Formats: sequence, structure tokens, C-alpha cells
Amino acid sequence: MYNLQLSEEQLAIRDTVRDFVASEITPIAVQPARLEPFDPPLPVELIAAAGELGLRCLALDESDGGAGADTLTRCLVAEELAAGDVDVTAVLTETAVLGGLLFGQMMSADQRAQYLPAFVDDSAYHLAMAAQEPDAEPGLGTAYHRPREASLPTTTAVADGDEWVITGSKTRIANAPVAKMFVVTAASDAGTIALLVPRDAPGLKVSETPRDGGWYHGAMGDVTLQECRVPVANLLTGGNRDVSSLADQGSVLAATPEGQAINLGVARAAFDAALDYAKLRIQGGRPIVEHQSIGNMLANIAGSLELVRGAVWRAAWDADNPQARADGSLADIPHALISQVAAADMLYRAAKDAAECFGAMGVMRDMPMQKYIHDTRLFRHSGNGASDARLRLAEALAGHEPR
Amino acid sequence: MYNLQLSEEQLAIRDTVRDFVASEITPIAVQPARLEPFDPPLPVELIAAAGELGLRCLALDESDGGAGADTLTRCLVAEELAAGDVDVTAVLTETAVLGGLLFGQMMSADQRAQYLPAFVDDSAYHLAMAAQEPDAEPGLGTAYHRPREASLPTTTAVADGDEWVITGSKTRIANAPVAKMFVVTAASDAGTIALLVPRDAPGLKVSETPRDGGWYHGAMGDVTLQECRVPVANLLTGGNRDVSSLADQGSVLAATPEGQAINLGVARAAFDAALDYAKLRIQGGRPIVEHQSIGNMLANIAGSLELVRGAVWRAAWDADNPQARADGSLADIPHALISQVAAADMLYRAAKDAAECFGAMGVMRDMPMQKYIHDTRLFRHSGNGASDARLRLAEALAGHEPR
Amino acid sequence: MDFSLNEEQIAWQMKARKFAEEEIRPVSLARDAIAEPADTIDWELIKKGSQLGFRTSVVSKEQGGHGIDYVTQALVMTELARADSAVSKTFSQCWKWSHLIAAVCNEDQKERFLKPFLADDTFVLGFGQTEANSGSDNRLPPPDAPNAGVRLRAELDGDHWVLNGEKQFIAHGNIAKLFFLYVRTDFSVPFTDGTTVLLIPNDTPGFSVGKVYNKSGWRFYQNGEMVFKDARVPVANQIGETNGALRKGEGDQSGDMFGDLELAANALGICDAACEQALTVIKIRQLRGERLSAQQLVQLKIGRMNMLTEALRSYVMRVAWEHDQKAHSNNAGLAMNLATDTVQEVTELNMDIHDGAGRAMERAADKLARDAFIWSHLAGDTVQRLKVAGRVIRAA
Amino acid sequence: MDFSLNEEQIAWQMKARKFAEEEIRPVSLARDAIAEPADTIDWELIKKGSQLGFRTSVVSKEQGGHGIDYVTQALVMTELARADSAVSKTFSQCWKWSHLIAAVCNEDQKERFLKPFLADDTFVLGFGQTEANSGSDNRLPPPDAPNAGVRLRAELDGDHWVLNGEKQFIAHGNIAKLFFLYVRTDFSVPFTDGTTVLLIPNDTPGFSVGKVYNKSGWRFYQNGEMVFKDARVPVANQIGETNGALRKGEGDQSGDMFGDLELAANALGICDAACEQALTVIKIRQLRGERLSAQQLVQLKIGRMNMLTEALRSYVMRVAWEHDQKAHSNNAGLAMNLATDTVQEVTELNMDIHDGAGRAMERAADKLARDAFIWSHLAGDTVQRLKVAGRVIRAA
Repeated sequence: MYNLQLSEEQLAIRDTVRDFVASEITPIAVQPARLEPFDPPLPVELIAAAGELGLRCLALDESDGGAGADTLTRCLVAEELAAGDVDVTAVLTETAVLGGLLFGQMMSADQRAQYLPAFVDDSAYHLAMAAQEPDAEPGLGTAYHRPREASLPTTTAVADGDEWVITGSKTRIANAPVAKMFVVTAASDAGTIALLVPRDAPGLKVSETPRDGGWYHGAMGDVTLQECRVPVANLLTGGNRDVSSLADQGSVLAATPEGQAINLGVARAAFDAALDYAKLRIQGGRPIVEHQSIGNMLANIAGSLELVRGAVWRAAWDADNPQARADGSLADIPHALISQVAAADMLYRAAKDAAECFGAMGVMRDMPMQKYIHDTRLFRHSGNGASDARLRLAEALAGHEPR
Repeated sequence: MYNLQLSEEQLAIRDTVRDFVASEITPIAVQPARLEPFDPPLPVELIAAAGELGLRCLALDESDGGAGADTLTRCLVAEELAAGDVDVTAVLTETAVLGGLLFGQMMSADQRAQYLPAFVDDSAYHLAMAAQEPDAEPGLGTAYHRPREASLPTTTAVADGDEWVITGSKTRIANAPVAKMFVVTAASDAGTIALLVPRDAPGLKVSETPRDGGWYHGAMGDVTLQECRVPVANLLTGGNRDVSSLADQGSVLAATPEGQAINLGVARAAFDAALDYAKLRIQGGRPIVEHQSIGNMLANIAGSLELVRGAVWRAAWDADNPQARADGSLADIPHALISQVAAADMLYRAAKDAAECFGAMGVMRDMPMQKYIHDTRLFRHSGNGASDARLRLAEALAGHEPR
Repeated sequence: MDFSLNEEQIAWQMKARKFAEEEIRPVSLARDAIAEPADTIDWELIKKGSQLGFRTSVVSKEQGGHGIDYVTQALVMTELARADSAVSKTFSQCWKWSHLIAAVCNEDQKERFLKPFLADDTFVLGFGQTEANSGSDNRLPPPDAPNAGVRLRAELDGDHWVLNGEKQFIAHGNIAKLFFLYVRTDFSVPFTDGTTVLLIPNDTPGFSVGKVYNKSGWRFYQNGEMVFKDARVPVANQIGETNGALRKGEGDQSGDMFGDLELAANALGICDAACEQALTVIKIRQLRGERLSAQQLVQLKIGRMNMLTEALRSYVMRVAWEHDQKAHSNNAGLAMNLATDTVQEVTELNMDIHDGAGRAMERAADKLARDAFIWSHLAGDTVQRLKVAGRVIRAA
Repeated sequence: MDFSLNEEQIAWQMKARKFAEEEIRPVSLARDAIAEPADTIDWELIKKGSQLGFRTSVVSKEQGGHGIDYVTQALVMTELARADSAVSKTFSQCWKWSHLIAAVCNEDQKERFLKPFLADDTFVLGFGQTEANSGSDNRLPPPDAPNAGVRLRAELDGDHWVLNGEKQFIAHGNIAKLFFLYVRTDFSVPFTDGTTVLLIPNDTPGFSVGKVYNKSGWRFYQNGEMVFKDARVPVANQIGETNGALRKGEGDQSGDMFGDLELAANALGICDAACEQALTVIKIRQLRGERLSAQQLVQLKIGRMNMLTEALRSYVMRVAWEHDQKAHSNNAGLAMNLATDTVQEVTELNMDIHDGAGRAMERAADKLARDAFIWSHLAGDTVQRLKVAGRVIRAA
């Protein structure tokens, strides 16, 4: 039965996170040092504190020490957190989503037994998906609606006794600088495999990606594997999930509802700031919200946020409820791509319009508005961009089955 | 608990209507005579046939002989019907929504007893809300964020013994040419009142509005009341609903989710036609859906439809579930206005883009695409237009209470 | 840098404005409302305009026309379109092919066709390319689809070409007295190498008019289906080399570039009309005791309409000047693409300004938006944009 | 109608292009990346440009400058902005007030201020209007809010004005050697009737520079807070009548209209840079073995970028020509508004084209978009649009 009411638990989690953001994150996030694009310090203490709240293990089953949060709940959390600090959110959400995938679906019982306790106990334990490689070309491009050649990672894994020997390099991997465990994709005799590689595995090195104007969120690094050795037991078999479905981008969030929810949180923060300001700022003898032109702009932003939120939540719920496509409740089209496109386009516009309400203050680096623009712009151009997502959507609409 | 699954009943009604549209409506709707804007005949037989299916009494309680359909279900029906024929849909939906309001909420027990049997039994029994008056100025305009003077209808109702004597005129009233019962708003000593006025009340006259290029959907007419007399018992007290909340426009659908759902159905028909054509039409040696440029456009349209559908359904569910705002599941903002704005802007664009896929055929009057553009354009400019809705939304965001 | 017009240009502009105001505007909405598509044209109006020189404007003075330059052409098209875009196009469609006659016809052909064209006020010209399965392929020939494009077959039989096939969506297809027709003369090669242009008088045996198309906009402007059954056309009516129609040489001055300018200049006239309608209504109509012009949102729309319109005007005039300089660039095509966006947004904004519960949309505002949608497939669909973008990329 | 440039115009254009390519472009990205806002300016670059005449271009030849016309000004601003928009603005900010010196200063003032300005390669000019509570009200004076607008107080004390208050967001506030300052000299009337302009040298006692603003774009271009505490300015430094700063007379030729043209022409340079970057990357970068230029969506973006850019260029040149003709219309303001939409969309499309997983955004593409956002409040927010729309409506 169609129902937009959130559960009491969802509302409680949302309120908790919202309070945490207001009291702990926002005061730090709006400090000029964090608004600066070149080298803002990653607030590791905040990330740890949010972890203590359970946000790092959000997607683990309750029996595993997590919150058992479904995709929608993770989106609620990501939006709230990101309205505070996008870097904190990016690191935590990457770990939370990847943690849910690994411990919930992809690890063997032995692997779970070996790694779960440390993951749950250590508030600095983060995860990274090391799939993306230099010179990879995941974009669709002229391969749109054409057969696509299968491609193997250039990173290789060779069995040697009871170990895998991994050699290769991965680039722009989210969470690499803070991760204690990597999932590394590699080509083996059996095709593409994924291996669990602890941070301290011999031969694994991480170099942090220079922020250089701020073209990533959270933490990012390159990973090189030089005859890196892990036990054969570290092969990830996928459980009920195909290993080849692992993202070939540098983050598991790029095309997920949780990723769009982070973008949404940023744009919402921009809107909230603009609405507050428009009620306070007097020009023409009255608050600018009472000028038609400003009211009109705020209404457009509010509408965009609701449209995107609706799309993100629909995609989130879709991810957990495949039965709704089967019975025709939801159109059988990629809702995640629709939310990705809508978020990329509409939220950047929303942030820009919100900043415009602030006049010159909208471009000042010691004020948050310019950072909201920058952050939503970064989402817009993440991965292969919205144009690529549109083409993938078009293929799905046409019933194209990529070979 | 958040859930996008439709009920079995909703799915069954949707399937029934979809089948009815495919077999009964579409074959007639695509005939050149119905695609012509100047004087397309109103297909009264189809309206009656759809009424037999229960669509006219959709919103009545089951105990009253209706389907007990909630707002969301009415939106599902409206979208399906409108994908077939927008005029049929406009007439039926006006009656269905107004019927639900009147018999479900606003009539006294005596009034229900008097009028319900005929309404349920007579498949040609339609309803009309005669509120809008010539020279009325319901648009916000420069009254945005300003105190607004109370305005009374120019139509008057004077008590004379056991009758009300009504004098005045109403303009561009949806369903007027086919209505057997009117709700007429009028100024009385006690302020604005609403009266039930049967078609055959002495002094009531209806003149059909010339179609003149097609600037309305369904049926429309002016209503003049010259010392029109109805029994005092025909005063509509409103039950649990404030009489003054009755629309001051010519249709109860103008700002309702059901109205946007009709627009959505039209745009969906345009999209479906474009997608089908794009798979068939060969240029450049392959179906044009395989051209990036066309695929991109279709993806944009599909995204728009999903975003609008999400907004319309949210507004529909919001209308029936006020508790969700109270507990914070839904933002406490006017979702109906957001869906109105989104539908007005995005669906017109969707229809235009869909027609563009057809090249010159997109402008031919004996083909449906130009009519989809025309129909969505008409929705875009209905009532006071989307700009007005945006200003109303802005007032709500700012917490403005119009006096 | 000089944006001013010379006296002759101003004179033509004023003549066009007067004709538009006094003759076209009074009949425009009534013609638009005629349901039967073949009846919308007003031959008396065409005759009047022809007598003022608007039909034969671009034929050179030496050949008996008026020889107006491209800047003047743009001005006239805009002025006429301000009153009725379809009427403007009816005249300029003749210019499009007048350019072609001047550029590529031989003396015999000019003698046989230009003279009657000049003498007859109801002699309008047409051009046939589009076919059922040959639409955008003609505009953007796909290198990897040799069977694409024109398929109306012409076979040589002595000193005649024998034609079989159909053309669709042909402007003036039902009324022109002379057509330039693209026919396929070699099916063994891509159509860009196998197409020939023939001059076809409308009394050619074997030619008949099929359906007259019933368009939602541009209703005055006629459009028909052309049917050829063993139609015989003298080889003397062939223009240029056999199979050479689409092999464009250096410094090509054919009507093609004019077509881009034409659609941009015509759209500008619609934009002018929309701005005029909007500025009129905001000063007349009141809402709650104040003029519409007192509303910020209305003001913003007026600003935007004028901004877009004046930007388009600047670009159109630059393109016209480039044509007069024979300095063809990518600008004509880009201006044509821009015209699509501009004319559609400006006419939609005009409708926004006309919004208001309790009244129907103004028919005049509705007509502008319907006319403007024609640009989608003529000037601004993705094919027309890819075609122009390809030029930009190749030139870079 | 003539879009061609004369020899002198071309010479300045080429000189600017050379300076931009050889001197500005090599340092642009590094200057943009300096975190401390007061350190981003490169005085050696300013000196070099000054010696080439770019600082003093618009001072008349008789007065010791170069006296370039508006068309040339537009060309030079565009060329400089193509390499770095903020550097271009740093030079043209001097022109803006050179125009004012020429138009409204008396001979004594010209003697005292113009000569040192001409002699010193690091002498840049500033203008102070905006204050904390007087932002858009200055641009669109609200008739019903008499207390709005400039509030920096100036009181007469003998032959000096005594100033108290602050200015915010003042271009060149921290580096200019001379400012034109709007001060409130009568609080009993609306500020449009109570504001006076004073010339303030940066060594005026009681004046100090406050915060230097840290902008996300246009980082080279300096912007500071100005603080006045009993600052004493000779009455001899007053321009025009007391309280007469905003009472504009007939045929006003002050810097105001130049400001609109300036922002439009500068934006055009950014658009040129974006088109150049995009055209470069699509021919270099490959995806799955094919150049980006092989993709239809990339082609459509390239077409749109060039279409918007060339439309803006056409409009900018028309406005510049109008300025030279002293034929001021609404076009300058409309072109400025259009420049906002254009420069933002074009730079965003350039970023779209640069998208691709596995790499960071090009810093150069990012910079263009950051620079372009400055237009929002300077040229294209609703206040700037309402201001221009008001002109359009009043003129209709």
C-alpha cells in the first residue's frame, strides 16, 4: 500500500543525525578553514564521532552490530549529514555502503568472522573500493547502443601457493587514505575477481590525491600494488551478488541513491541558508523574500529539492524492493539513473540560485554559499557526468541489452 | 512505513482503465476529427461508457455506489484515461472529484438522500462548480506577501421565504454544458454561501463556450442566473469542509493532483509514441533511438515524467494523509503547488521534445503529436499559470499568512 | 563596425512594415483559423505583395527584379513575419530559389523560367527533397548508409528524364508553378553522389499533387505531397551535372546558406510580434487594481523577451552582412539554431504574460507559439544542430 | 551595416591578444591558486600591461592617453579576458573611471589626479558605493524606502568633508590610489537626492583598508573593505553638485553604461576561452578508441557553446558601436544580462565536455566556471534584470 510515512525508527535516526549535525558538525563546517577549496583539513574527529553514533556501520545487520538501515534510511542519514559537512559524509557513507555490501552480502562466513569484529569496534576503520584504474574508459561514448567489448582490469592477480599476488595500480579511490581494508579488482585466470586487501598487506601503497582546488569529497588516493600478497582466503566470492557488479568507478556511491542524497543535503543547506537570509535581509524597505523575484527563485529551489528528494527516495526504495517493478507499481526503468540525472542538474542550479540571493557574499570563500556551489558542481561532474547517465537510461528505455 | 507499492485494487483499476482506453478510447481519439482544435466533437458515448465502468462515481464511498477511490487512485485513473483522450478525462474527473466532495463531505444527509440515487444511476449525470465570475482576479500579482482584501462573489443569493433567489453570472465553468447539477457560490447576508442548483432550476441558463482554437478541455460554458430559485434546503453547509475553500476558478481540478495527472497522461502518451517511433524510424542506417541525440532526448523526457509522477503522487497522498506532515515524514510545504509547477513546466517541454522526434509529422493536425503539445500548453496556461503557483509556494515557504 | 542601415535598406524596411501592418496583419488571424489547409492562402494578398516587389525582390535588377542585398532581405523577412510569419515565408520561399536560378541556371533556363516567374504575380517557386524515408538523412548524410537519402527515381529515356516516386512535406508542393526537384539518378552510390536537380513545371505530365498537409502552425504557408508517375522532364531542365546536385564546390553561393538566414530572420519577426503583444497587454491589463507591468515577474519576463530578441537581431544582421560580403561562416547555421530556441522561448513567455484565470488565451499569442514550433524540425532539431556543429568542429 | 574592424581596431586587438597569450595566460592558473587574496595580483603584469597602454587606453590622446573607441575597448577587454577575466577587469576598471574623469572632473581635478594616474604604471582606480545595508538598493532605488541606499556620512567642516562609515566589497578597495566615493550628504531625502561623489586619494587621513575579500572566482581582481573615521577630504575633490551624484541629466555619458558593456565584453572573452578549451579537448581526448568529437552529444554541446558565444559577440559589438554613436539604448543592459546566462552556460558546457571518470576536472575549466559565477550578482541577478527591464518598459 502506497505510503510516504517514514517509520518511527527512520524519523528517530534522522532527528538524531540532525541534532548531531547542528551541535557538532555545523559549527566546525562553517569555519573558514573548512570552506577553503585548496587544502581543507579532513575533520577526522568528527568522522569518528559520527561513527560512534553508528553511522559508519549503518548498513550492517543489527545482529552484526549495525543499525540494519535500508537504502532509504541511509539516504536520510546522508542528506542530514551532508547538510552539515560533505567531506564527513562522503567518508562515512562510502564505508557504510561498502560495509553493508561486504559484510551483508559478499563475504564468506569465514571472512566475516575474521574481519567483522575489528570493523565494528574500531571507529577509525574505513573501507575502500579499489576498482578504478588509470586510463580506464568507463564512459559510454560512441559505444552507445553498440556491442561493448568485455574489458579486464590491467591489475593482475596470480595464484601462488596459498596466496594471491596482486600487481597493478588504482586511481582516485575514495577513502583510500583512511581505509583499513580495500576491495581490489584484478584480472585472474578466471576473469575478474575481487580480493580483500588489508591496509597493511605487503606491497600495498597509498598516496593521497592532492586536493588541488577541491575536485573530490572526503578522502581520495591512488593505490599501487606491487606484488602485493594476500591469502587465497581473501577472494571475495560475492555471496548472492555478482562480483562483476562492483562499481568500476572510484567510489561505490557514484551512481547510488546514497550518493545523490549527499548532493541533496548540500543543496538543502544552501536553500535553508537562502531562505533564512531572505527573511532577514532588508532591501527596498522590506525583507527580500517579499520581493516577487526572490520569492519566485526560492519557490523554484524548493520545488527542485522536493522533486529530487522524491526521485532519490524512489530509487532507494526501488533498490530494496524489486517486487514493485514486477507488479507494475513502479515503472521498470532505472530509477537510480533518473535520480542521478535530476540530482546533477537540479541541485547545482539550486545551489547557484540560492547563492545569488546573497549578492557578493555568495562568492566569498569564507562564507558557505560558494562552497555549496562548488560541491554541487563537483557532483555534477563526478564520474562520467550526467550525459553518460542519460545515455545509459536511453539504452534501458529502448530495451537495449549491452553485450 | 515508506512503501511505493500500489494496492492490488489500485493496480486492478489501473489495468482496467488502461485496457478500456486501448480498446475503446484510443481508436476514436486518434481520428483526425478529434485531433482538430477548432471544434472537435465531445465524445459523449465514450464518456458514458467510461462512466459505466465506474469512473464517474470513482470518489463516492463504496456504500454509496462508488469505488471509494482515494486521491492517488483517482490520479492513476486520470493519467490512464488522459493518455487516451483528454476531453473524456476532463469531464469525468471533474464530476468524479466534485462528486466525492459533495456526497462525501459537503452535503447534508437530506441532500444526499435527495440527489445521490439519480447521480449514481444516470450515466449522463455530471457536476459543475460554478464559482468563477467574469472580471474576477484570483491571481496574486502585486498582492504577493501583502494583506489581501476579502472579496465576495458578485453573484447574490437572497432568502425569499423557503427559497434562495440567485442572480449573477459565472464564466468558463468546466462541465457546464453537460452538468445536471451546479454548485453556485454567491454572496448572501451571511457572507459567501454555496447552493446546489439543479440544471432545470428556473432562471438558470448555460451557454457553451466556443472552442475557438481549443483553449479548454472537456466541456465548458458560461452560467447565468436570473432570479434563479432553489429551495432553502439546497444550501450547502460544507459538513466537515469549509465552503469558502471551494475553488474560485472554473474547475475544481485546476490546482489538484488529479488535474496534474491528466496533464501527465497526455505527456506520457506523447512519450510512448515517440519511443515507439524512435525504435521504428530508420535514418542513418539505424533506428533513430540508436542516435545519441535522440536517446538523450528520450531519456530527458522519461526522467521528467517520473519526476512529475512522483510529485503528483506525493501531492495526492499528502491530500489524504495530513499526519505525515505532522510527524515530519513529508516537508510541511504545499506539495500540490510543487506538482502543479513541475507539471506545467516539465510536461509541456516533454510533449514538445517528443513531437520533435517526429520531424514534420510533429506539426500535422491529423496526427496526435501536435495535439499533445497543444494540450500540455493549455495546462501550462490554465488558471493563473505556473508563475502564480510559484508565488503562492513562496508565500508558504516564508510562513506568510494571507489575511 | 557599423550597425546603421542605408537609405535603400530603410526604404525597403518601411515598405515591408507598411504592407505588413496594412495588408497582412488584418487578415492574419482569420487565415490562421481556416480549417481546410488548402484554403488558407490568400492570393489577393500575394498579388498585392508581388506588385510591391516582395515576390521578386532578390532577382537581380538586370534580370528584371529588385536585387536587394542580404541585409535588406533580412529586414524585409523580419518585417513581414512580424505580421504573419507564414506569409513572410511564402514570399521568401520564392527568394530562396530565385537565388538558385541566378546562381546555377543556364541562360536557356533563365529565359524559359525566370521570365514567366517575373511576369506572373501568382507564380511561386518550390523545392522538393524530403521523402517518406528520406528526411533527416538528407540534412546529415550518413557516411555509413549508402541507401539513405533521396529515392525518387529518375531514369534517362532519350532527351527526357522519367520520374517515379513521391515527395512529402513539400513547401508550395500544391501551388508552385515551378519546382527544383532532387531526384536519384544513381542508386549504386551514396545519394550525395547520385542525386541530380531538375526543374519541374507544375504542368509536367505525370506529376500530380497528393495530400495537402494540415499543419498546426504556419497555416498560410502551403505544403503538399508530390506524386510522379512516369513523369517526363526534358534533360534541358537539368541543373548542373548529372549526379552533381550535392557535390558542392568551392565558394558555393546557392540558396542553402540563405535558408539558414531566412529562418533566423523570420523568427526574429515573430519575436518582435511577441514583444509587442506582451508590452501592450502589460500596460492595458490590470490585476487587483494595478497594471501587470507593476509585477516584478512580469518585468523579468519582458526583460528576457527583449534580451533574447535583440541578441537574435544582432546575430541575424551580422549573418546578413556576412552574406553580402560573401564571407560565409558557421554563423548562418548557428543563428538558425539560436532562432529556434529564441522564438520558442519568447513566444512562450508571451503566453505566460497573457495567463489569467477566467479568460481564454489570446488567439494571437497562441498563433505565435504554434508558428514558432515549426522551427523545431526546420531549424533546431538535433539533426539541424549536429549539421551546424559538424561545421564548427571541422573549421576549428 | 558593417561588421568589419578598421586597422586601428585590429591593431589594438592583436596587441591585446599577444599580451594575453604571452604574458597573462602563463601566470593565470598559478595566480588563481594563491590562497591569500591580497597576494593574487601580479604587479609586474600590471606594469607590463600599463606600458603597452592597457591601463590608460581610454584617456583621450589630448590628455595623454590613447583614446581608443568603444568598439576597440570591447575588443581589448574580450582578448584580455580570454586569458584571464580578472586581469582584464583589473585594467578595464581603470577605464571605467577614466571615462568618469573625462566626463565630470574639472580642470583642477584633472591636473591633480589624471597626471599622476598617467605617469604611474601601478596607479589603479577604484569606486566605492556598496555598503553592508546598501547593496541592491543602490542599483534599483526603491521609491518607497527613503532610508535605503548609501549611508556613509559626509559632513561639511569648513572646506573639508568629514567622512565616517564603511564601504564593503569595493573593487580595488585595497590597492587603488584614487577612489570615486559615493557619500550621503543629506539623510532627510531619499539617497538618490542626497548623495555626492568625492575623489578620495588612498593616503587620505582617516581612511584605512579593512578586510581584503577572498573570492571564489576573479581572484586576481582585488576587492576590499574601506573604513573611514573622521576622514577629511577637501571640498575641491567634490565632483559635480552637492547631493547631485545620482541625479542624472540628459545625455549622460558617465561610466555607468560602460559598465554594462564592460561586463558583456569581458564575459565574451571567457566564452572564447571555454570554446577553445572544449574544441581542444575533443580532438585530443579519446574514449574507447574514438575522439570525443565523434560523439553526437559532444557535438551538440560544442554547437551550443559556439552559438551562444557568437550571439553574444554580435550583441556586444552592436552595443559598442552604439556607444561610439552616443546612441544609448537598452541594449547595453540587456547584453550584460545575456552575458550572465551565456558565460555561465558556456563554461558549464565546457565542464560537461571535460567530464570523465578517473580524472580530476581540469583546473582551467574549473576556473572559467568560478570566474563566470561573479556575473550573477554583478550583471545578472534579478535586481540587475529588473533594472534593465524597467528601462525597456519605460521606453516602450
